[in-house]
Amino acid sequence: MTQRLDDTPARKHKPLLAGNGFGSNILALALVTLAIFAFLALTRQNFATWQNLNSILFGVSIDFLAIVGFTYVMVMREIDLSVGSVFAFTGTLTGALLVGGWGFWPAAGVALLAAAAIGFVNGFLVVRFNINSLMLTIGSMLLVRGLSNVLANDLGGQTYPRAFRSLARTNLFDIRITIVVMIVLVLLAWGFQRRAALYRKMCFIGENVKSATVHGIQVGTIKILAFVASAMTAGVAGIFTASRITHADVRMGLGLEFVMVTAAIIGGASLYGGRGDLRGSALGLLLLALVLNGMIMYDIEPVFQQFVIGALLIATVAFDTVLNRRGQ
Amino acid sequence: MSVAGTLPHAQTSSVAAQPILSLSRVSKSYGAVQALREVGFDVARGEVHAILGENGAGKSTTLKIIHGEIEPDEGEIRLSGRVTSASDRAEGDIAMVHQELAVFANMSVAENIFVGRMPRRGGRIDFARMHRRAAELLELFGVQVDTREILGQLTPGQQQIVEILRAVESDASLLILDEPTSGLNNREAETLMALIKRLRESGHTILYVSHRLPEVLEIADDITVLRDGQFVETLRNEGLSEDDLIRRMVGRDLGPVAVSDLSSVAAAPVALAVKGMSLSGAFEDVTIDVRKGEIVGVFGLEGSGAEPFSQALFGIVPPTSGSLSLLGKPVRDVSPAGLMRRGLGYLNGNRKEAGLYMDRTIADNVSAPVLDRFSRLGLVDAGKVDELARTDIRRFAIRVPGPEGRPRELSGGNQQKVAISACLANAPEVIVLNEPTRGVDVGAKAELHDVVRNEAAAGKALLVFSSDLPELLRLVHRIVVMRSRRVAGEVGGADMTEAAVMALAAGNR
Amino acid sequence: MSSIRKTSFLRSARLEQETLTFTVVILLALVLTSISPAFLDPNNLASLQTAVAPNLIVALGMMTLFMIGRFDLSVGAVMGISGIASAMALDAGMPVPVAFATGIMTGAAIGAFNGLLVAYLGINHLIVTLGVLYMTRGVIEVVMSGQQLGGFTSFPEGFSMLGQWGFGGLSGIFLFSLILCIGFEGFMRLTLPGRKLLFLGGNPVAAEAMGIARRRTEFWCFVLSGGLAALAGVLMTARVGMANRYMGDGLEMQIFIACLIGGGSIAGGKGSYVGALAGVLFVTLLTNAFNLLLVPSEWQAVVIGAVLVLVLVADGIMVLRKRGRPWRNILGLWPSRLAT
Amino acid sequence: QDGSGRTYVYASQLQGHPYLLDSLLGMDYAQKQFGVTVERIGPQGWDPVAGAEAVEQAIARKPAGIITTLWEPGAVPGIRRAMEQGIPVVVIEAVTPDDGGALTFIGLDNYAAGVDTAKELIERGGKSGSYVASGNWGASNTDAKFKGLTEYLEANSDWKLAGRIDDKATTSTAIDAAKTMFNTYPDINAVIGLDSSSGTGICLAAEELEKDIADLTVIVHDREDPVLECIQDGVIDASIVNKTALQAFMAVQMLEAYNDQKIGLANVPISADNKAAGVNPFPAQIYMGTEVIDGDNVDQFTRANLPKY
Ligand SMILES: Nc1ncnc2c1ncn2[C@@H]1O[C@H](COP(=O)(O)OP(=O)(O)OP(=O)(O)O)[C@@H](O)[C@H]1O
Ligand SMILES: Nc1ncnc2c1ncn2[C@@H]1O[C@H](COP(=O)(O)OP(=O)(O)OP(=O)(O)O)[C@@H](O)[C@H]1O
Ligand SMILES: [Mg+2]
Ligand SMILES: [Mg+2]
Repeated sequence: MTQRLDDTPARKHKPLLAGNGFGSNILALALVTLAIFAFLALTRQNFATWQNLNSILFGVSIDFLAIVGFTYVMVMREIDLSVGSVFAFTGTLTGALLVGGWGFWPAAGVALLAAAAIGFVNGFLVVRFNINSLMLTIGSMLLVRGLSNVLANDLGGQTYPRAFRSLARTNLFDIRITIVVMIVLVLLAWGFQRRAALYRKMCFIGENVKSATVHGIQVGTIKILAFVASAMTAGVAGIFTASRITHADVRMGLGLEFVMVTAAIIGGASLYGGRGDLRGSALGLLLLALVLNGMIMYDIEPVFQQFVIGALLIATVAFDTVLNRRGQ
Repeated sequence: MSVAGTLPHAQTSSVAAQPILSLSRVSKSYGAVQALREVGFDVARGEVHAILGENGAGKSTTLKIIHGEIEPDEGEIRLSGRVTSASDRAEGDIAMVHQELAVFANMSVAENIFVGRMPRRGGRIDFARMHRRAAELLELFGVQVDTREILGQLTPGQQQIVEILRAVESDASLLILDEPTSGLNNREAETLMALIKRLRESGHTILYVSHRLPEVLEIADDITVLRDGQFVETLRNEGLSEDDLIRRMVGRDLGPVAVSDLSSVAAAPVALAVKGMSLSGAFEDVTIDVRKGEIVGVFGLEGSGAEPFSQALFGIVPPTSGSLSLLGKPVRDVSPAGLMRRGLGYLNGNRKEAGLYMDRTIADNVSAPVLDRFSRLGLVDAGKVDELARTDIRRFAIRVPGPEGRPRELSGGNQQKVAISACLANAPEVIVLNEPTRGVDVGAKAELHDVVRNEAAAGKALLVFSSDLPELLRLVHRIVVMRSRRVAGEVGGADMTEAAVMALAAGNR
Repeated sequence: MSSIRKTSFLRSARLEQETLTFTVVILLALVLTSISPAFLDPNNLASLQTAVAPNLIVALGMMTLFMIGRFDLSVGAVMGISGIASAMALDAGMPVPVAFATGIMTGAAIGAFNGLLVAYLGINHLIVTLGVLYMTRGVIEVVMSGQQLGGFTSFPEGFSMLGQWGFGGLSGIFLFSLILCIGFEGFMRLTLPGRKLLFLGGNPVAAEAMGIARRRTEFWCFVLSGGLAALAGVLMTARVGMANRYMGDGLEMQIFIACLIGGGSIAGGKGSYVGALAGVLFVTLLTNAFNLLLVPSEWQAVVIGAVLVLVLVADGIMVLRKRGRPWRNILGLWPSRLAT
Repeated sequence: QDGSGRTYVYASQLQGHPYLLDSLLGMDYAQKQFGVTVERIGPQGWDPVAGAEAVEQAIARKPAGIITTLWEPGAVPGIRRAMEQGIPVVVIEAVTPDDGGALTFIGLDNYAAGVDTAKELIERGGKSGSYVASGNWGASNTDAKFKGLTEYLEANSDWKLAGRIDDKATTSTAIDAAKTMFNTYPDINAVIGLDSSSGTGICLAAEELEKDIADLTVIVHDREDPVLECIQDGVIDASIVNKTALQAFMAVQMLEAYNDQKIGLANVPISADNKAAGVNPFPAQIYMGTEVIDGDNVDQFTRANLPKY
């Protein structure tokens, strides 16, 4: 027996991108995305231009910022539906403070602290009173959206200072900084999900929170941190978006939470926890962006977009569920 | 109690002589484990028939087969002489109370008793009648609760009674009770005895499983003994003693086996000191010391507070008052993480509920508690994890292809071994074990016992919570017995007998 | 027998939170009556009725799903498309009853699709109903993109009456929705199939063991939810006299919140139809208060959100207490610290 | 300031929408001029149900008149009810085919606005070329403007529609859509923005792409602050705007004229007794027509330079 044990390979048939059973296998998703990319590239001569790809990536990179924390909240079998509102609130607050004559860093700092506070309250209430996070964050979603509208109203359509706009347009090695950040974060996530003890703990919590507890994993702390992270990353994205749209828009971030869920799920996260992969979420966002871009390139009736996204979502999950019965 | 006649009457058949139930050469195996091997015995109509056996002997399996929940691999089961299929029996005139609670905490007591069979008038439920009937049934046990109360509000014991009443109300002529008294306090247990007797009088047949030998001797007409999944014999309950039964159940005489005598540990320093610990509503003023190298058992029937105490001890629900010190140092932060850092190890009683990640590899499972120790700068050293998994698989002889195996694919016993490996991964100095061999077959059980003894020999302090009294008697130096939320007393050395412990646990029988 | 502690009706009927919400609703009503003369004005009351009616009808379906531990995010979209479907049927010259049935069928069919995927394929209900929400909205846009502003208009008198009848100060659809609500409450409390919903939500495994058909029940609950949303959609179309793409826009969240405030829980095994009524009334009255007192409406979301959070926290604490958690363990600053 | 002191209610959704800010400005001006009060109730954002409730509950306040909007028909029963009870209702900005019997509609003829857009395009961009239209497709005003635009261009020019993009009336969406548009149709000659967010989207998209679209003819609608800035920067050639402030002002003015016996709009001798004859003394529609904002006059339109009341 000992004999047999020692010559069993350390890890049998590990899927290429799967990491070590943590994260999730994004190979399939990567291939699908690649296929769509190839299809558009071959059929539309204006698609594979540096300009267009750059635009797509830039759009994705900002939403990506918001999905970072969100994904890891999902890994722990929780969900944060308040991201869209926090996104809008943080951005609008920053803008309002700037209009009020603040400097950028103080303004952004205060706004991000506010976001962190919201995240903390979400996490704390979920952990302490074990409230279902889906229900709770619907409440905070509403509450924060209200606050953000109050701000937007005060501003009444004023534009933010011109200096602020340059933020979103900042370049690093003549690429938009958010794109650079996204690439860096994806690489970090790769390592994080392969090696980090923290990520494994998150997966264990998502898989079976009681086991995690008896194994001495600090469930409460980690969950709260994740909610704070979720709010703050949404906040950062919100600040960039505010700098992009240059004035208070009441529709900012509306329905973002569901785009996030869709992307994260397509990216391999599960509402049943224990899975979730930032690389996958990024691919999920990219996939959605490619589809929309393609529909414009093909001049498809704009109103079809929603339908396609919905079908995509159900198809993905149905596929996943039927393949490896992760249902009830 | 003035309830004569409130009990349903089973239609007594013409051929009273013919056994109502007879099993012949019934076998059942779960993958590796032979749960039952060619078991056969008869159950006479209108009698109370007890089935005895150690944990894992195959009692529940037998009952589930009779109830028609699981198909036997071989053998035939006759009801009143007629050969039946599992589905026949499932449909048929048999009611069963399972070992594990299956209740609806969100519904009223009465509704829990009647579930699918609520009395109806026209389309609507006849609540008046339902509650009246439910009240009568509760009265049998003198359970002082309103039938309209939400079940979740009742004590586990009361909930168990409700489940028993569900079976009684179904008015089946064959009634199967699998360890119904495990959750009951003394008075309730006695009432159940009385009820069973009346059911027998009213022509019902009862199949009865319990680990409480006195009550078996009290009510059983016949007693069938199983051992390691095999039929030993069926005895007529006349002039039998508990020892007769135990000898047949265990197949060998039990002394405190292979236990190093107390004197060796008497001198050793106290590793775990619990003083006056209480959790309001769960247990009060518990004081226990465990010395290095000592194995202390904690025994208590359901509702005795033993289980909440073990959880509070590990901070799963932190205690409200009292003091706790590990290895001589007082501990203030009673949280699982905090206690583990100070060298406490904890095995949960129900591995499926907490202790395993069914879909993660063995390596992940055993490394979960020690991730921090295995990482530098927050990055896990995969090599160490793999190494740990391989050594554990060897050390505990876990039947599994390799570190990549997953608990879901393992047998219960091997799952249990994985859970224990995880518990010991952190090399704790003080170890709290809950039901260390639950649902484990005899072979694996012995292996696990050796593991425990070795830990003790290595100078660790162990506190073992188990509902399996024979196991405790074999395994530990002394037993602290809990009753009605308090420490009822302690037995050790020579006078550590099943009877003595039961006397404390169940209150003078 | 010695005396048994009676269980309060509210507890045994599990109406604690419902009562609380109703009390708040009544207080709110009293306050408004006393400080705003306009509150009791027939027009205001009429407005309240027509505001409550459709939401209540949809909430009945949502609450049914809550009871078995599910929910349906597609109700708003279903409401919209069903109204359009019946309008198109009328447009095609079909008689009113046929048009009416067409609308209901459309909704029920979408509900059946949800049910199929959730109950029989075991796909998570959030995903399914969210996806169906997107898809249905998409279909609506496609269907309507050809249409004039306001979509289909000028319906036969018979159809418009469906939504506009009433007598005295009472709106017909409001009365109808109330009767429906009471009917459902009776069904849930008095009949075996009704109770089975709560057994199922409370302990699915045990319920299945007791021979309650989980999948079938789930399926039909989704059909019901779709059908009721459709009913609300058709009635509203009849009332407004136009079918347009915006009907039911974002309704799902309002209903969801109303049901939570009214004592429902997505965990299942809990909730009641009078609770749905209480929740809908609360949200409607709150909107009304903002209009009557000229409070800037951007604060409305803040208030509703805060109320929802409070309700959830209170419920969470109650549950922990019932599990016998001591107070200091629930609210203490350092729950895991031993007091020395 | 010695006005009637009558109270009117502006009950509508989208109370917070920047596009309607000068509507509110016009109302403030009217309040001052006529010494009346205009109360505002209704939801901040897009919420048809709450909008409808606002109208119905406005009636309960027994105002001298109600001003509302009809982007969608939700409020129609409310309007009908108000008129039945003798509360005059004026619809501004947008109206549905069935207006519930409101006295009049004061606002923009979206079709005509589309035609004006086409004329502007031809005047500034010549008679031929290819263009892309951005809008909130599915929304009535976008659709009507688009109809006017295309039909006029069909009849009077060789402009070809290259494609359409959807900005969902959300700025960030508008930017991304416009960027895709620039990338998809690199060699178009003109861009038309029909929704109030389109202009911002198009202009900022160009900025983000660092694409010089000075040689492109960019005609947009409405006057969000960013749009005006972009006109100042010369990125956007012109914006076609509705006289939003005027429509709001006139709504109040008409209601005053109707209520005030000294002005007596109610009794203009159309018939012996308009009420008895069931004559509506108001004109059926009052169209604002459009104004063109371009580099020459943009400064007169910036919010900073507008008066406050
Ligand atoms: N579902 C199962 N899967 C695999 N093995 C099982 C299963 N149920 C029982 N076994 C095994 O069959 C054997 C008999 O189990 P059974 O539950 O009948 O014992 P028991 O006599 O009821 O024990 P206890 O006194 O603890 O209830 C045990 O070895 C157990 O591990
Ligand atoms: N779900 C499964 N998938 C694959 N193999 C399984 C599965 N369940 C059990 N097995 C195999 O069947 C064998 C018996 O497992 P089972 O759990 O039925 O026995 P058991 O009675 O629980 O064992 P034990 O007595 O150790 O508790 C195991 O060794 C395992 O390899
Ligand atoms: Mg058993
Ligand atoms: Mg087993």
